[in-house]
Amino acid sequence: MKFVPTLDRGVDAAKASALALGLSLFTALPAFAQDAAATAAAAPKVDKGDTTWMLVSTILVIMMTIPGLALFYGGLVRSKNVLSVLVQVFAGFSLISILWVVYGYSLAFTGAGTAADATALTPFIGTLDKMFLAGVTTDSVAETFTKGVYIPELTFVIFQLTFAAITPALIIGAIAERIKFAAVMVFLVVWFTFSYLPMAHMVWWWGGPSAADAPSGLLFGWGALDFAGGTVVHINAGVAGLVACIVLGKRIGFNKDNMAPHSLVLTMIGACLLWVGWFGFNAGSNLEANGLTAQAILNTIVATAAAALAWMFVEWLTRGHASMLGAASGAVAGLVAITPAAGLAGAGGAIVLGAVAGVVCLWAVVSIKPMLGYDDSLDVFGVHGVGGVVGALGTAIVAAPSLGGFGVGEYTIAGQLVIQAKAVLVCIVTTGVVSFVSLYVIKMIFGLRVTEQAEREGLDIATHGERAYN
Amino acid sequence: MKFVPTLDRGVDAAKASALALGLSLFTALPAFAQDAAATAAAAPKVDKGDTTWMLVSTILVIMMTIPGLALFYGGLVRSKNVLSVLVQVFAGFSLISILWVVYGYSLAFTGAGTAADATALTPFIGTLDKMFLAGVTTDSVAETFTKGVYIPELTFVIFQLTFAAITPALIIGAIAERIKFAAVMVFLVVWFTFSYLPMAHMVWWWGGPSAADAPSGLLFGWGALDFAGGTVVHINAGVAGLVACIVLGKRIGFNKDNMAPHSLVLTMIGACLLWVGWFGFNAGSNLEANGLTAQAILNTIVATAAAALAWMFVEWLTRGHASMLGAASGAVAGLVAITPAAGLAGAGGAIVLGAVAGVVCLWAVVSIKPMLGYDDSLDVFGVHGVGGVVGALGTAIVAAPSLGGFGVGEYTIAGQLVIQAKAVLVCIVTTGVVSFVSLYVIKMIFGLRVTEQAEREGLDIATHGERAYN
Amino acid sequence: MKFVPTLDRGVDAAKASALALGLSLFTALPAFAQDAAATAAAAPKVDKGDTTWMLVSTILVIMMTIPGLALFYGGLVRSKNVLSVLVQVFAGFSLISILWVVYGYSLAFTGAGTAADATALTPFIGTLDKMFLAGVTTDSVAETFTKGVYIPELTFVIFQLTFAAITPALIIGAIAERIKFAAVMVFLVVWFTFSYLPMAHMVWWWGGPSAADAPSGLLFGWGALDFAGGTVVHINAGVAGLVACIVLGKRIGFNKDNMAPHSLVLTMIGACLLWVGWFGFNAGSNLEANGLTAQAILNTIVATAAAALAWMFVEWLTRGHASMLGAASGAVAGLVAITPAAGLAGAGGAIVLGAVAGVVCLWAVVSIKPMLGYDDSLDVFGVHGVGGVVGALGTAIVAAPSLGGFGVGEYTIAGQLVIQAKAVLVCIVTTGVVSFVSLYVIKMIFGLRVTEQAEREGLDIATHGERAYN
Amino acid sequence: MKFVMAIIKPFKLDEVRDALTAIGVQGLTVTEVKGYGRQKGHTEIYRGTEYAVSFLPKIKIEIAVNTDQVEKVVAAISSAAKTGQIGDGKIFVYGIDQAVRIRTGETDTEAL
Amino acid sequence: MKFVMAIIKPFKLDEVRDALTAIGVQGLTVTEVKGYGRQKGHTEIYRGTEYAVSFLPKIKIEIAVNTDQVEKVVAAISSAAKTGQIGDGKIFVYGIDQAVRIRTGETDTEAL
Amino acid sequence: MKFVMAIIKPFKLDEVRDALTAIGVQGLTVTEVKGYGRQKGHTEIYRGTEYAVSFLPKIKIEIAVNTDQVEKVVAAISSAAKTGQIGDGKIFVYGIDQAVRIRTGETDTEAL
Ligand SMILES: Nc1ncnc2c1ncn2[C@@H]1O[C@H](COP(=O)(O)OP(=O)(O)O)[C@@H](O)[C@H]1O
Ligand SMILES: Nc1ncnc2c1ncn2[C@@H]1O[C@H](COP(=O)(O)OP(=O)(O)O)[C@@H](O)[C@H]1O
Ligand SMILES: Nc1ncnc2c1ncn2[C@@H]1O[C@H](COP(=O)(O)OP(=O)(O)O)[C@@H](O)[C@H]1O
Repeated sequence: MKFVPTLDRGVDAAKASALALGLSLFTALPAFAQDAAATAAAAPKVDKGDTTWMLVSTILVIMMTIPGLALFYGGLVRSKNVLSVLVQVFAGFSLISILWVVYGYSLAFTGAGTAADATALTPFIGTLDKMFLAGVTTDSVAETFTKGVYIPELTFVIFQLTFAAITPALIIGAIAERIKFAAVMVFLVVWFTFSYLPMAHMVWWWGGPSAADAPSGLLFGWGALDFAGGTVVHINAGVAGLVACIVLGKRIGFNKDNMAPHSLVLTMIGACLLWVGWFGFNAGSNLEANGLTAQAILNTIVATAAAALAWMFVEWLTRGHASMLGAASGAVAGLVAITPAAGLAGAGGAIVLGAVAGVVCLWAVVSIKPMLGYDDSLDVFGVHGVGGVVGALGTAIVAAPSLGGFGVGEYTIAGQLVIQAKAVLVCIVTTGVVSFVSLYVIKMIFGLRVTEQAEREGLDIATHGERAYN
Repeated sequence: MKFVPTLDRGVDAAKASALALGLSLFTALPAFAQDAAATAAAAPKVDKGDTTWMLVSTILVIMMTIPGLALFYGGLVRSKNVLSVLVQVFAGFSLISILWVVYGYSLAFTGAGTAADATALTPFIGTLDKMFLAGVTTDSVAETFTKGVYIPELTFVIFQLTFAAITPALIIGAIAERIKFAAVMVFLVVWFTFSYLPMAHMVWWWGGPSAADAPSGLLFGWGALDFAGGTVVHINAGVAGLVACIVLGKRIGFNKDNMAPHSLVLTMIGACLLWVGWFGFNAGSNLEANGLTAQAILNTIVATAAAALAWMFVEWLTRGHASMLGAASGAVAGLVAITPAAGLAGAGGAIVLGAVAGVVCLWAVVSIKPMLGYDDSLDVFGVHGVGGVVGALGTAIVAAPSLGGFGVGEYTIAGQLVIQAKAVLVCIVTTGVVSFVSLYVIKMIFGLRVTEQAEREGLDIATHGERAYN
Repeated sequence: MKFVPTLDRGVDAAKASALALGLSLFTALPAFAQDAAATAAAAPKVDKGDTTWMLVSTILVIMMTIPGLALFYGGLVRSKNVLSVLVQVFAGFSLISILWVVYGYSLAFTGAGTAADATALTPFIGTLDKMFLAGVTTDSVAETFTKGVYIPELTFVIFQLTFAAITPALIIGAIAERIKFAAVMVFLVVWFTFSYLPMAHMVWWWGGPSAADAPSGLLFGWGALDFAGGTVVHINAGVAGLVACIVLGKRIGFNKDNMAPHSLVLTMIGACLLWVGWFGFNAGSNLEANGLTAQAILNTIVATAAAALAWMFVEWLTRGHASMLGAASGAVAGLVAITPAAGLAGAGGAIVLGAVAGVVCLWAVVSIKPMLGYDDSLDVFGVHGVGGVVGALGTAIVAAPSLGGFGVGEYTIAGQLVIQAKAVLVCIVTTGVVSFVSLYVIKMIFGLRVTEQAEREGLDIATHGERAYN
Repeated sequence: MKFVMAIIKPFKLDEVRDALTAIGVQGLTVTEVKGYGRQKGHTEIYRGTEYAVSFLPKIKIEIAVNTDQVEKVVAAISSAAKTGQIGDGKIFVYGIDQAVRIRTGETDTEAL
Repeated sequence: MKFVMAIIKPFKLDEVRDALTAIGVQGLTVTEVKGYGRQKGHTEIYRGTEYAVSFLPKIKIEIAVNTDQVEKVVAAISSAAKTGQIGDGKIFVYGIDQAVRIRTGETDTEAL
Repeated sequence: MKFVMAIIKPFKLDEVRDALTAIGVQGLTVTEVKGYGRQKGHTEIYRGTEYAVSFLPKIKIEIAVNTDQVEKVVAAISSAAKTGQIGDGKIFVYGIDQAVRIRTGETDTEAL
């Protein structure tokens, strides 16, 4: 099972030709001609239905971030800080989008085309060959998971842009209500560069079905399964959130003042838009529109539904109330957990995986967090980190063909579990180290926290000079 | 004019083969081979453009429910009850989604393939053959209304899932601000099973254009026209709402306390998202992406616009104000009325139908309800029930080819009107009886209403332990 | 480079045949037969992927208007006026949608098929031939920018409907919090008829790639570039807003009372939905789903991101705060500016254009407006008018192939700049004159402003009889 | 002249106002307040965190009346606002030196 | 020392505050309240239901002042808050026994 | 009986309430208010427009107490609400003639 499209090799071919050109001018033309002939022979088939689906998926993931994620988080903070959260998500999304075009796409999704060209870095990170999308034209194509089925490379660029842009934004929830605006912006950029891009490369970069034996990212080579980003996105961001909230320290008044969410209605809107947008996230990751895409949507419905109901049910059992925030939190936990398994599980497996994630994340948030005493403002670690691990490991189980999953080859649950666990570990170490080091450096240079008075007054007035509600 | 895709007969064929296998092992293999050959010969054509459209439509209907419907309703209640409404819609959506996979799809969309196999129940309800989506794979296909045009069956499963999930949620508006959470959940499940599934089967189940003579649902067989669910969804839910609010009784303080909507802004967001999502609902019901799909969208724009303007205009004439809530209510009335006619009316017919629905629903809500004195908290009956009837009957008129409609065959308005009226009647009786009986049983076992103190304090705190705004 | 699809000539052919029929009955049948044969020979190729993309784009632009624009504006006014803004946008959208079907589409997108048939009016406005969509069936097709690639004409009708409906609604922001409801409705209708329709015709109407030498709209003929509506939509509405707010006069208490936005959270939701919906607006304008569509989306992401960041950055430099409202305003400025260039710029050009628009609009809103002292309540002119001009002129630069753009033919920046400037001028004069004259007439007949007491009390209660929040 | 200030349950406001207009009170001012007293609040839980909310929503009514009317007013409020359950609220009375109607400049009794 | 409490129309707040600072008042406290009086409210209609809203938004200003300043303060408020139309509001004056500035512990006149 | 009215910083409310219950106060009423005083407000900027916001959020606490408790109550509030920084607020004390508990009809001291 392979997860990333082969990208148009035309660029490399052209480069090779250019080199040849340098050596012997008279052989250059025929070389080009042959190249063209070969291309014509295997003219890549682009179906506009697939193209449209990728455009739609891209738009859905953007809506999931702004306003989705922004509102989900914004509703959970106190009214004096809501704008600060909205602006952090909005500006973070904007900043990373531009960096994606500048160097992000290139570092994540390029690499050696053949084993001979590979370097020691090839499994870990890409090259700068496609900086500023060099060589990516409106005609470039990228292969999907189906041999011979291509989509315009630019649809892949924008779809992946949205993943790159939402992931750092997820971390914001852990450090809300106290971090300096400049500090969070710098942190997002550094973390994106040194944790997100390598993880994306390691998990998703490969040569595509038509070049399946070419080099690929480290974890991809191990055979780690991550359909839509359980490790790359959720564990990655969740652990970064944990590290960040510990380095940053607790909010003033933590466990003393009433820090109840200022608007659960906003949180609810956010949760719904996350769910809606997540269909693009999970089903768009199939890169084409077919029966499996529908399966991914179905899984993303039922796993989420099961997680929301499970969270509510346990809440009701243990505390006598089934809450709206519980339903929303459960839903997000379910979405996180089904992400790596979206196109790999059957509906039954999805329901079970969702329900388990709902209960485990509830326990992480309600029992573990207070026990350990860190102040993860909006439970980024408890939901994305823990839910991500549940999903990554659970994928090994629900992908089993014997359980209705879509895992291929000589699939054994135990064998896959080991691979998944290793992948999780690599992710935790990468993001943990990068987050810790970069936050310490930023702390030394800029400082991380606003002043006590600013924190009391609220970041909206103190940092952004405005109030949410008048 | 036929309305439901033929579902992949491969399952039945396989079953037949399996039986053959039991009788004579040596004939089994050839049987399979023949089957495969037949399949290859008439390989069903799936266009990825259609697939993408169905995926998008599915997502739109989900957005229409959460957050759309949830916000529309949530804004209309008092602030102490907003979360209760949100959580009822959210949990209801989740619950029914899972039940759809478990038995809903099977009971609604299976049945005898030939007249010989049909039983007395065949016109009324499906079988349990596809429980847990047994036999539905990523390769299964379902025929659209165009002979030989197929979509992946899973896209049909998820699209119909969203219809099944929103319909019970509509009822919540009638009983808001006083019902017990457990009671409403149980009621939704029972009503879904005994009213929604039979209605969906009766109206929409058939063999598809390639098997148009095979058995079909009762009302479908009569020739009842319901493009996107006027009876199945709106009359069905609207009448259930009426029965439920009568059985439940009035809210404390009804007609005495100020029960003004706590946030018309939320209601407005909800109304807009209902409209936006409804395009998936109405135009997705065409099951493919062609000129008629665009017509359905156009109708869904202009009928709704006309209804909103008509409501505002009459309000202004009779009370001197054209209100935002009037605009939103009119829009929903128009959406309800155009639903059964979405792909059957021309733009002119749609405008007229919408305007009529706007005025009639205004009258139902403003004059009839106070006269009869029931407390339908958010006017589910006045808008969905009454609007649904206007639409169902109006469809007979606007579908007439002589009036620019798309009705086919030897179409007579009078003849069609009789069929439509009969269909409406069947729906009213089914949902009326099911609602009444099930609510009484639930009342006896669990009780239906929260305590007086909980109702005064608000369900958010009393039932869910949280407050919307802090 | 050509920008509007050739519309199905079948209607005209049929008309011609009908005329022939009148003259000599016996030639009529062969004429039809020939027609049919010709059609069969060059059977227009409709790809369902394109169709789906156009349906999706249509829906996105609707979501961009309601609730997007409505919320963006609604959050910026005081809480006593929020419903009035929402209802103006909602009712305006509804009204124009219906008028689009009645005469709008016909006036904008019909015209002489050959130079011989053209009249003096042909470059300025269409005919009434397609009133009530006469002759537009579910089978009619319209050519995209690619020769031989068609979409159902009805998808073009509904896509363009959404442009027609959002543009007048944009003006509402300039005159919010004081205009009479009836006056604004009448103004929108008049302005739509006499400014929007001619501009749309002049800029976008042509014969399509298969009839590129046939007559076209005035500015289209000049070679003006406007990919998705920089002149037709933004300059058009922005200048109308400026004129309207000057004719109307300032709000009571302007520059004295605190008129801070009542909910920047609503504004933020609105800004995000504008962004999301704008993908349909800009990338839908490509009329098909291919690599260039993805490019348009990419440009719409990065230009907007750059503008938001630029606005925030300059705010921070000059006033010490980077605000949420600044981010949102910058984003809208970027969206406006990239609109005419969406499918013409490379990503680099888009980033630069966006950043420039962010800074220039900031300056227009923060420095120019107070200097000139007009009361453009929500900065329609400063953002849409000024941003539109930046975009229209900037398009000449970023479309240059030498700068990575997609301009074609013998492209010179200077030459194109002159054409763009002329187009801007035509637009400013048209909308300026139409707005000024129509507002004066309306003022004399109905009056424009609510009473002082109504303005103080708020339009929600005074005009619409309801309050947003209870 | 006296000021009568009453803290009552929110859903009793309309009844109290009706009772007061019935005995001729022509004006009053109302404020949304939160009360802390013998009536117990509730607990709210947001994910892992519990907040004991001890302040309950109440309505404060302030009425300036002539001294000879105080008794009637207090009686009217008492009976209209009473449910007999804990948390019904309190009435406080204190003196005012002066009252002015801004619109007319009338003072004291004429100002009420 | 006296307490001056004024109920005024919301849009007059800034003018009143300016008038008060002009005569040397250095502090005051403001509350959003709803008033019931001779000024008629309005009717709101939500679908079929009408609500007669008799309470109108008002602003309550409270100012502790030295007794000798009362007259000036009342006059300042009266003239700044007056529109001459019904609903302009009232001013009430009553005595305080004691005032404390929390920050410093200063009392009475020094505390204001 | 006396009324003690305190204007404090919002985030001090819980501490003040705890200090008061510690000395036996069983009931109080709280209002969200805005204060104007020596403590400077802030400036808000919305696009081109700046608003100087001179009113700051404060909490008003009202407590009816027996006269002999006033001193204790004032002291408790003073020390719990103090941060030493400008804007800590004020305490005012004035007399009440009468108090009634609506639920029981008890008056004066028993009503508190
Ligand atoms: N000493 C007091 N001073 C001011 N307000 C008080 C006092 N005691 C009670 N209140 C107010 O009266 C309300 C009702 O008091 P509570 O003790 O709960 O019930 P009851 O009045 O029935 O004894 C409280 O919520 C509070 O607002
Ligand atoms: N007796 C009263 N006690 C307390 N507040 C009052 C009283 N009478 C009026 N008010 C307040 O003064 C406001 C203005 O009173 P109203 O009778 O409407 O107009 P006017 O002051 O011009 O006669 C009311 O809305 C109310 O808040
Ligand atoms: N004369 C006054 N009358 C009523 N309230 C006052 C008065 N002076 C101050 N206040 C209230 O006390 C609060 C704090 O006052 P301020 O002058 O800012 O600080 P401090 O109390 O430390 O001197 C103000 O915000 C206001 O609510």
